[in-house]
Amino acid sequence: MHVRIRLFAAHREAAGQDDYVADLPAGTRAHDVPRLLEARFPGLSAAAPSFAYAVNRKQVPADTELRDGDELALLPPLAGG
Amino acid sequence: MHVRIRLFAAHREAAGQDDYVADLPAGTRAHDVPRLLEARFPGLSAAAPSFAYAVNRKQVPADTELRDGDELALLPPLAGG
Amino acid sequence: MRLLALTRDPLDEPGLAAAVARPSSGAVVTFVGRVRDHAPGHAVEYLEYEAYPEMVDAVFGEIADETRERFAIDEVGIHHRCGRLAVGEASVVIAVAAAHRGPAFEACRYVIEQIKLRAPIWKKEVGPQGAVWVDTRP
Amino acid sequence: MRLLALTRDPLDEPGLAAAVARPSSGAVVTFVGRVRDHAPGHAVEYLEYEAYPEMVDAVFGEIADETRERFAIDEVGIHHRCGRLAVGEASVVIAVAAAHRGPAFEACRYVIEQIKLRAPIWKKEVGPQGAVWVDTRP
Repeated sequence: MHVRIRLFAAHREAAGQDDYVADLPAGTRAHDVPRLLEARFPGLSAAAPSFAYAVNRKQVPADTELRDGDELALLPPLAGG
Repeated sequence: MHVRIRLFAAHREAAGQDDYVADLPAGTRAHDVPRLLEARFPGLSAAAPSFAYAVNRKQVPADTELRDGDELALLPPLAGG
Repeated sequence: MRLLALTRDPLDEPGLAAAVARPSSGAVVTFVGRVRDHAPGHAVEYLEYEAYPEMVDAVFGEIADETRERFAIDEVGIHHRCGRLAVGEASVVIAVAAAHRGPAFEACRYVIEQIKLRAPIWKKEVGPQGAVWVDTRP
Repeated sequence: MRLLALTRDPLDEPGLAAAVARPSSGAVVTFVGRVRDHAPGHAVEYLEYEAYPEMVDAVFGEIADETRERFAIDEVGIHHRCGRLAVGEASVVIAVAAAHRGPAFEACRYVIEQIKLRAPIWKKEVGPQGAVWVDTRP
Protein backbone atom coordinates (compact mmCIF):
# COMPACT_ATOMS: atom_id res chain seq x y z
CA MET A 1 0.00 0.00 0.00
CA HIS A 2 1.10 3.59 -0.54
CA VAL A 3 1.41 6.03 2.36
CA ARG A 4 2.51 9.64 2.09
CA ILE A 5 5.21 10.39 4.69
CA ARG A 6 5.79 13.93 6.01
CA LEU A 7 9.11 14.81 7.67
CA PHE A 8 9.95 17.94 9.66
CA ALA A 9 12.77 19.89 11.29
CA ALA A 10 16.01 17.87 11.75
CA HIS A 11 14.53 14.85 9.92
CA ARG A 12 13.48 16.92 6.94
CA GLU A 13 16.97 18.42 6.81
CA ALA A 14 18.67 15.02 7.09
CA ALA A 15 16.38 13.52 4.45
CA GLY A 16 16.71 16.44 2.08
CA GLN A 17 12.96 16.23 1.48
CA ASP A 18 9.76 16.77 3.45
CA ASP A 19 7.38 14.60 1.49
CA TYR A 20 7.83 10.98 0.36
CA VAL A 21 5.45 8.30 -0.85
CA ALA A 22 6.40 4.97 0.73
CA ASP A 23 5.30 1.53 -0.41
CA LEU A 24 4.57 -0.26 2.88
CA PRO A 25 3.36 -3.79 3.71
CA ALA A 26 -0.31 -4.17 4.61
CA GLY A 27 -0.80 -4.09 8.37
CA THR A 28 1.99 -1.54 9.00
CA ARG A 29 1.40 0.56 12.13
CA ALA A 30 2.59 4.15 12.59
CA HIS A 31 5.41 3.23 14.96
CA ASP A 32 6.78 0.65 12.45
CA VAL A 33 7.54 3.35 9.88
CA PRO A 34 10.80 4.80 11.28
CA ARG A 35 12.37 1.32 11.17
CA LEU A 36 10.95 0.49 7.74
CA LEU A 37 12.32 3.74 6.26
CA GLU A 38 15.69 3.65 8.05
CA ALA A 39 17.53 2.46 4.93
CA ARG A 40 16.08 5.33 2.89
CA PHE A 41 16.37 7.98 5.67
CA PRO A 42 19.15 7.13 8.16
CA GLY A 43 18.46 8.32 11.72
CA LEU A 44 14.70 7.78 11.74
CA SER A 45 14.88 4.57 13.72
CA ALA A 46 17.06 6.09 16.46
CA ALA A 47 14.67 9.06 16.69
CA ALA A 48 11.55 6.89 16.88
CA PRO A 49 11.06 7.17 20.69
CA SER A 50 10.75 10.94 20.36
CA PHE A 51 8.16 10.91 17.55
CA ALA A 52 4.48 11.58 17.89
CA TYR A 53 2.36 10.47 14.94
CA ALA A 54 -0.35 12.19 12.96
CA VAL A 55 -2.48 10.41 10.38
CA ASN A 56 -4.38 12.62 7.98
CA ARG A 57 -3.51 15.66 10.15
CA LYS A 58 -4.77 14.29 13.47
CA GLN A 59 -2.49 13.01 16.21
CA VAL A 60 -3.05 9.28 16.72
CA PRO A 61 -1.74 6.54 19.02
CA ALA A 62 1.62 5.13 17.90
CA ASP A 63 0.15 1.71 17.16
CA THR A 64 -2.50 3.02 14.75
CA GLU A 65 -2.72 0.78 11.67
CA LEU A 66 -2.18 2.60 8.39
CA ARG A 67 -4.34 2.34 5.29
CA ASP A 68 -3.57 2.82 1.65
CA GLY A 69 -3.66 6.54 0.79
CA ASP A 70 -3.02 7.77 4.35
CA GLU A 71 -0.76 10.72 5.10
CA LEU A 72 1.54 9.89 8.03
CA ALA A 73 3.49 12.70 9.72
CA LEU A 74 6.47 11.89 11.95
CA LEU A 75 6.34 14.71 14.50
CA PRO A 76 9.51 15.49 16.46
CA PRO A 77 9.05 17.28 19.81
CA LEU A 78 6.90 20.36 19.21
CA ALA A 79 8.27 23.86 19.79
CA GLY A 80 5.58 26.30 18.69
CA GLY A 81 4.67 29.56 20.34
CA MET B 1 -6.22 74.98 61.24
CA HIS B 2 -6.61 75.00 57.47
CA VAL B 3 -7.10 71.75 55.55
CA ARG B 4 -7.54 71.47 51.79
CA ILE B 5 -10.54 69.25 50.99
CA ARG B 6 -10.79 67.37 47.66
CA LEU B 7 -14.19 66.13 46.45
CA PHE B 8 -14.90 63.70 43.61
CA ALA B 9 -17.63 62.21 41.47
CA ALA B 10 -21.16 62.68 42.85
CA HIS B 11 -19.88 64.82 45.75
CA ARG B 12 -17.94 67.11 43.46
CA GLU B 13 -21.05 67.50 41.30
CA ALA B 14 -23.30 68.20 44.32
CA ALA B 15 -20.80 70.68 45.77
CA GLY B 16 -20.19 72.42 42.46
CA GLN B 17 -16.48 72.45 43.31
CA ASP B 18 -13.68 69.93 43.73
CA ASP B 19 -11.37 71.87 45.96
CA TYR B 20 -12.15 73.76 49.19
CA VAL B 21 -10.03 75.05 52.04
CA ALA B 22 -11.79 74.35 55.35
CA ASP B 23 -11.02 75.93 58.70
CA LEU B 24 -11.25 72.99 61.11
CA PRO B 25 -10.82 72.68 64.90
CA ALA B 26 -7.49 71.31 66.09
CA GLY B 27 -7.74 67.57 66.74
CA THR B 28 -10.16 66.92 63.87
CA ARG B 29 -9.87 63.39 62.46
CA ALA B 30 -10.54 62.42 58.84
CA HIS B 31 -13.88 60.79 59.59
CA ASP B 32 -15.13 63.92 61.39
CA VAL B 33 -14.94 66.00 58.22
CA PRO B 34 -18.13 64.89 56.42
CA ARG B 35 -20.18 65.93 59.45
CA LEU B 36 -18.26 69.18 59.97
CA LEU B 37 -18.79 70.18 56.32
CA GLU B 38 -22.42 69.02 56.06
CA ALA B 39 -23.78 72.58 56.33
CA ARG B 40 -21.52 73.76 53.50
CA PHE B 41 -21.92 70.61 51.35
CA PRO B 42 -25.22 68.80 52.04
CA GLY B 43 -25.08 65.02 51.61
CA LEU B 44 -21.52 64.49 52.85
CA SER B 45 -22.59 63.22 56.26
CA ALA B 46 -24.99 60.62 54.81
CA ALA B 47 -22.25 59.43 52.44
CA ALA B 48 -19.61 59.17 55.17
CA PRO B 49 -19.83 55.36 55.62
CA SER B 50 -18.86 54.86 51.98
CA PHE B 51 -15.81 57.17 52.03
CA ALA B 52 -12.21 56.13 52.15
CA TYR B 53 -9.77 58.87 53.15
CA ALA B 54 -6.48 60.00 51.68
CA VAL B 55 -4.20 62.51 53.39
CA ASN B 56 -1.56 64.09 51.21
CA ARG B 57 -2.33 61.53 48.47
CA LYS B 58 -1.99 58.39 50.57
CA GLN B 59 -4.91 56.35 51.84
CA VAL B 60 -5.04 56.50 55.63
CA PRO B 61 -7.23 55.04 58.41
CA ALA B 62 -10.48 56.94 58.95
CA ASP B 63 -9.45 58.09 62.42
CA THR B 64 -6.22 59.74 61.26
CA GLU B 65 -5.74 63.13 62.96
CA LEU B 66 -5.35 66.01 60.55
CA ARG B 67 -2.70 68.71 60.70
CA ASP B 68 -2.64 72.27 59.48
CA GLY B 69 -1.82 72.35 55.76
CA ASP B 70 -2.93 68.78 55.05
CA GLU B 71 -4.80 67.84 51.89
CA LEU B 72 -7.72 65.53 52.73
CA ALA B 73 -9.49 63.65 49.94
CA LEU B 74 -12.94 62.14 50.50
CA LEU B 75 -12.87 59.09 48.23
CA PRO B 76 -16.19 57.55 47.18
CA PRO B 77 -16.11 53.88 46.10
CA LEU B 78 -13.41 53.49 43.43
CA ALA B 79 -14.30 52.48 39.89
CA GLY B 80 -11.08 52.63 37.87
CA GLY B 81 -9.98 50.24 35.16
CA MET C 1 6.94 57.22 25.91
CA ARG C 2 6.17 57.47 29.63
CA LEU C 3 5.41 54.06 31.08
CA LEU C 4 2.90 55.38 33.65
CA ALA C 5 0.34 57.94 32.58
CA LEU C 6 -3.13 59.35 33.18
CA THR C 7 -4.28 61.15 30.07
CA ARG C 8 -7.32 62.61 28.31
CA ASP C 9 -6.00 61.43 24.93
CA PRO C 10 -6.86 58.13 23.23
CA LEU C 11 -4.58 55.34 24.47
CA ASP C 12 -1.82 53.87 22.30
CA GLU C 13 -1.87 50.15 23.02
CA PRO C 14 0.80 49.04 20.52
CA GLY C 15 3.01 51.94 21.56
CA LEU C 16 2.92 50.90 25.20
CA ALA C 17 3.53 47.23 24.33
CA ALA C 18 6.57 48.27 22.30
CA ALA C 19 7.80 50.56 25.09
CA VAL C 20 7.97 47.77 27.68
CA ALA C 21 9.67 45.12 25.48
CA ARG C 22 13.42 44.44 25.80
CA PRO C 23 15.62 42.16 23.64
CA SER C 24 15.37 39.68 26.55
CA SER C 25 11.55 39.70 26.53
CA GLY C 26 10.07 36.47 25.21
CA ALA C 27 6.52 37.42 26.19
CA VAL C 28 4.41 40.58 26.23
CA VAL C 29 0.93 40.41 27.76
CA THR C 30 -1.39 43.35 27.22
CA PHE C 31 -4.69 44.06 28.93
CA VAL C 32 -7.09 46.59 27.44
CA GLY C 33 -10.16 47.69 29.37
CA ARG C 34 -12.87 48.97 27.00
CA VAL C 35 -16.16 50.77 27.36
CA ARG C 36 -18.90 48.15 26.93
CA ASP C 37 -22.25 48.88 25.34
CA HIS C 38 -24.06 47.56 28.40
CA ALA C 39 -23.89 47.35 32.18
CA PRO C 40 -25.98 45.06 34.39
CA GLY C 41 -29.57 45.99 33.60
CA HIS C 42 -29.12 48.84 31.16
CA ALA C 43 -27.47 50.08 27.97
CA VAL C 44 -24.46 52.41 28.07
CA GLU C 45 -23.99 55.34 25.68
CA TYR C 46 -20.72 56.67 27.05
CA LEU C 47 -18.66 56.92 30.23
CA GLU C 48 -17.18 59.89 32.02
CA TYR C 49 -13.97 58.99 33.86
CA GLU C 50 -12.80 61.27 36.65
CA ALA C 51 -9.56 60.95 38.63
CA TYR C 52 -7.59 62.42 41.50
CA PRO C 53 -4.59 62.93 39.23
CA GLU C 54 -1.82 63.62 41.75
CA MET C 55 -2.75 60.51 43.72
CA VAL C 56 -3.17 58.37 40.59
CA ASP C 57 0.44 59.14 39.71
CA ALA C 58 1.55 58.03 43.17
CA VAL C 59 -0.57 54.86 43.15
CA PHE C 60 0.54 53.82 39.65
CA GLY C 61 4.16 54.24 40.78
CA GLU C 62 3.56 52.06 43.85
CA ILE C 63 1.79 49.37 41.84
CA ALA C 64 4.56 49.32 39.21
CA ASP C 65 7.26 49.05 41.89
CA GLU C 66 5.43 46.21 43.65
CA THR C 67 4.92 44.40 40.35
CA ARG C 68 8.62 44.57 39.47
CA GLU C 69 9.48 43.23 42.95
CA ARG C 70 6.96 40.37 42.99
CA PHE C 71 7.26 39.01 39.44
CA ALA C 72 10.21 38.16 37.20
CA ILE C 73 9.40 40.77 34.56
CA ASP C 74 11.39 43.10 32.37
CA GLU C 75 9.03 46.10 32.51
CA VAL C 76 5.45 47.19 33.12
CA GLY C 77 3.46 50.08 31.69
CA ILE C 78 0.09 51.50 32.77
CA HIS C 79 -1.90 54.10 30.82
CA HIS C 80 -5.34 55.16 32.05
CA ARG C 81 -7.65 57.56 30.33
CA CYS C 82 -9.99 60.14 31.85
CA GLY C 83 -12.74 62.31 30.42
CA ARG C 84 -15.53 61.22 28.12
CA LEU C 85 -15.15 57.78 26.44
CA ALA C 86 -17.41 56.29 23.79
CA VAL C 87 -18.39 52.60 23.57
CA GLY C 88 -15.41 50.62 22.26
CA GLU C 89 -12.78 53.10 23.42
CA ALA C 90 -9.99 51.91 25.74
CA SER C 91 -10.09 53.19 29.32
CA VAL C 92 -6.91 51.44 30.47
CA VAL C 93 -3.97 49.66 28.85
CA ILE C 94 -1.52 47.57 30.86
CA ALA C 95 1.50 46.02 29.13
CA VAL C 96 3.96 43.66 30.79
CA ALA C 97 7.11 42.24 29.19
CA ALA C 98 9.01 39.29 30.66
CA ALA C 99 11.44 36.61 29.60
CA HIS C 100 8.72 33.98 30.14
CA ARG C 101 4.97 33.95 29.72
CA GLY C 102 3.98 32.87 33.25
CA PRO C 103 5.19 36.00 35.04
CA ALA C 104 3.93 38.20 32.19
CA PHE C 105 0.36 36.90 32.57
CA GLU C 106 0.44 36.93 36.36
CA ALA C 107 1.89 40.43 36.63
CA CYS C 108 -0.58 41.87 34.13
CA ARG C 109 -3.49 40.40 36.07
CA TYR C 110 -2.03 41.70 39.34
CA VAL C 111 -1.80 45.24 37.97
CA ILE C 112 -5.42 45.47 36.82
CA GLU C 113 -6.69 44.02 40.11
CA GLN C 114 -4.61 46.55 42.07
CA ILE C 115 -5.83 49.43 39.90
CA LYS C 116 -9.41 48.46 40.65
CA LEU C 117 -8.67 48.23 44.37
CA ARG C 118 -6.48 51.30 44.83
CA ALA C 119 -6.51 53.84 42.01
CA PRO C 120 -8.57 56.96 42.82
CA ILE C 121 -10.62 56.91 39.63
CA TRP C 122 -14.41 57.06 39.18
CA LYS C 123 -16.75 56.65 36.29
CA LYS C 124 -20.23 57.82 35.44
CA GLU C 125 -22.28 55.62 33.14
CA VAL C 126 -24.57 57.57 30.84
CA GLY C 127 -27.40 55.79 29.06
CA PRO C 128 -31.05 56.14 28.10
CA GLN C 129 -32.08 55.89 31.78
CA GLY C 130 -29.81 58.74 32.83
CA ALA C 131 -26.42 59.01 34.48
CA VAL C 132 -25.10 57.07 37.47
CA TRP C 133 -21.74 57.02 39.24
CA VAL C 134 -20.61 53.41 39.26
CA ASP C 135 -20.39 51.70 42.62
CA THR C 136 -19.10 48.15 42.27
CA ARG C 137 -19.17 47.29 45.98
CA PRO C 138 -20.85 43.95 46.63
CA MET D 1 -8.82 39.83 8.84
CA ARG D 2 -8.77 36.04 9.33
CA LEU D 3 -8.87 35.18 13.03
CA LEU D 4 -6.71 32.05 12.66
CA ALA D 5 -3.62 32.17 10.50
CA LEU D 6 -0.15 30.77 9.90
CA THR D 7 1.85 33.25 7.87
CA ARG D 8 5.35 34.17 6.74
CA ASP D 9 4.55 37.89 7.09
CA PRO D 10 5.17 40.05 10.16
CA LEU D 11 2.29 39.75 12.64
CA ASP D 12 -0.20 42.58 13.17
CA GLU D 13 -0.89 42.60 16.91
CA PRO D 14 -3.18 45.66 17.06
CA GLY D 15 -5.03 44.44 13.99
CA LEU D 16 -5.82 41.10 15.61
CA ALA D 17 -6.83 42.76 18.90
CA ALA D 18 -9.22 45.01 16.99
CA ALA D 19 -10.59 42.05 14.99
CA VAL D 20 -11.72 40.12 18.09
CA ALA D 21 -13.35 43.03 19.96
CA ARG D 22 -17.14 43.46 19.94
CA PRO D 23 -19.22 46.34 21.39
CA SER D 24 -19.92 43.96 24.31
CA SER D 25 -16.22 43.38 25.01
CA GLY D 26 -15.05 45.05 28.21
CA ALA D 27 -11.65 43.35 28.13
CA VAL D 28 -9.13 42.36 25.49
CA VAL D 29 -6.08 40.35 26.56
CA THR D 30 -3.26 39.93 24.07
CA PHE D 31 -0.28 37.61 24.30
CA VAL D 32 2.74 38.18 22.07
CA GLY D 33 5.54 35.63 21.91
CA ARG D 34 8.80 37.24 20.80
CA VAL D 35 12.22 36.01 19.74
CA ARG D 36 14.53 36.48 22.73
CA ASP D 37 18.21 37.36 22.40
CA HIS D 38 19.16 34.38 24.56
CA ALA D 39 18.25 30.80 25.34
CA PRO D 40 19.49 28.78 28.31
CA GLY D 41 23.27 28.78 27.96
CA HIS D 42 23.74 30.66 24.71
CA ALA D 43 22.96 33.75 22.67
CA VAL D 44 20.37 33.68 19.87
CA GLU D 45 20.84 35.52 16.56
CA TYR D 46 17.64 34.43 14.85
CA LEU D 47 15.07 31.64 14.75
CA GLU D 48 13.76 29.55 11.87
CA TYR D 49 10.17 28.45 12.42
CA GLU D 50 8.86 25.49 10.45
CA ALA D 51 5.30 24.15 10.47
CA TYR D 52 3.06 21.41 9.12
CA PRO D 53 0.67 23.98 7.70
CA GLU D 54 -2.38 21.83 6.90
CA MET D 55 -2.36 20.39 10.41
CA VAL D 56 -1.70 23.78 12.06
CA ASP D 57 -4.91 25.06 10.47
CA ALA D 58 -6.82 22.09 11.90
CA VAL D 59 -5.26 22.40 15.38
CA PHE D 60 -5.84 26.17 15.60
CA GLY D 61 -9.48 25.56 14.68
CA GLU D 62 -9.84 22.92 17.40
CA ILE D 63 -8.17 25.11 20.02
CA ALA D 64 -10.35 28.11 19.11
CA ASP D 65 -13.54 26.00 19.29
CA GLU D 66 -12.55 24.55 22.67
CA THR D 67 -11.72 28.02 23.98
CA ARG D 68 -15.11 29.42 22.96
CA GLU D 69 -16.81 26.47 24.67
CA ARG D 70 -14.82 26.59 27.91
CA PHE D 71 -14.67 30.32 28.62
CA ALA D 72 -17.23 33.13 28.51
CA ILE D 73 -15.52 35.03 25.72
CA ASP D 74 -16.66 37.04 22.71
CA GLU D 75 -13.94 35.93 20.29
CA VAL D 76 -10.39 34.56 20.02
CA GLY D 77 -7.74 35.06 17.36
CA ILE D 78 -4.46 33.20 16.80
CA HIS D 79 -1.75 34.27 14.36
CA HIS D 80 1.53 32.32 14.19
CA ARG D 81 4.48 33.14 12.01
CA CYS D 82 6.87 30.79 10.22
CA GLY D 83 10.16 31.34 8.40
CA ARG D 84 13.14 33.34 9.64
CA LEU D 85 12.52 35.68 12.61
CA ALA D 86 14.98 38.19 14.07
CA VAL D 87 15.38 38.97 17.77
CA GLY D 88 12.44 41.09 18.90
CA GLU D 89 10.05 39.90 16.20
CA ALA D 90 6.74 38.33 17.19
CA SER D 91 6.35 34.60 16.55
CA VAL D 92 2.78 34.34 17.81
CA VAL D 93 -0.05 36.71 18.71
CA ILE D 94 -3.15 35.57 20.60
CA ALA D 95 -5.99 38.02 21.24
CA VAL D 96 -9.08 37.27 23.33
CA ALA D 97 -12.04 39.60 23.84
CA ALA D 98 -14.63 39.04 26.57
CA ALA D 99 -17.21 40.98 28.53
CA HIS D 100 -15.09 40.53 31.68
CA ARG D 101 -11.39 40.33 32.36
CA GLY D 102 -11.27 36.97 34.18
CA PRO D 103 -12.29 34.83 31.21
CA ALA D 104 -10.18 36.97 28.85
CA PHE D 105 -7.00 36.28 30.85
CA GLU D 106 -7.80 32.62 31.43
CA ALA D 107 -8.71 31.91 27.81
CA CYS D 108 -5.60 33.66 26.47
CA ARG D 109 -3.38 31.60 28.77
CA TYR D 110 -5.22 28.42 27.77
CA VAL D 111 -4.61 29.09 24.09
CA ILE D 112 -0.85 29.60 24.36
CA GLU D 113 -0.48 26.48 26.53
CA GLN D 114 -2.46 24.43 24.02
CA ILE D 115 -0.42 25.76 21.11
CA LYS D 116 2.76 24.67 22.85
CA LEU D 117 1.29 21.23 23.54
CA ARG D 118 -0.42 20.53 20.24
CA ALA D 119 0.54 22.76 17.32
CA PRO D 120 2.89 21.04 14.83
CA ILE D 121 5.48 23.81 14.74
CA TRP D 122 9.25 23.61 15.26
CA LYS D 123 12.02 26.13 15.63
CA LYS D 124 15.74 26.15 15.03
CA GLU D 125 17.81 28.49 17.17
CA VAL D 126 20.76 29.97 15.35
CA GLY D 127 23.57 31.62 17.32
CA PRO D 128 27.35 31.88 17.54
CA GLN D 129 27.61 28.21 18.56
CA GLY D 130 25.65 27.01 15.54
CA ALA D 131 22.09 25.88 14.91
CA VAL D 132 19.93 23.57 17.02
CA TRP D 133 16.34 22.39 16.73
CA VAL D 134 14.66 23.27 20.01
CA ASP D 135 13.53 20.37 22.18
CA THR D 136 11.78 21.61 25.31
CA ARG D 137 10.99 18.18 26.76
CA PRO D 138 11.98 17.95 30.42
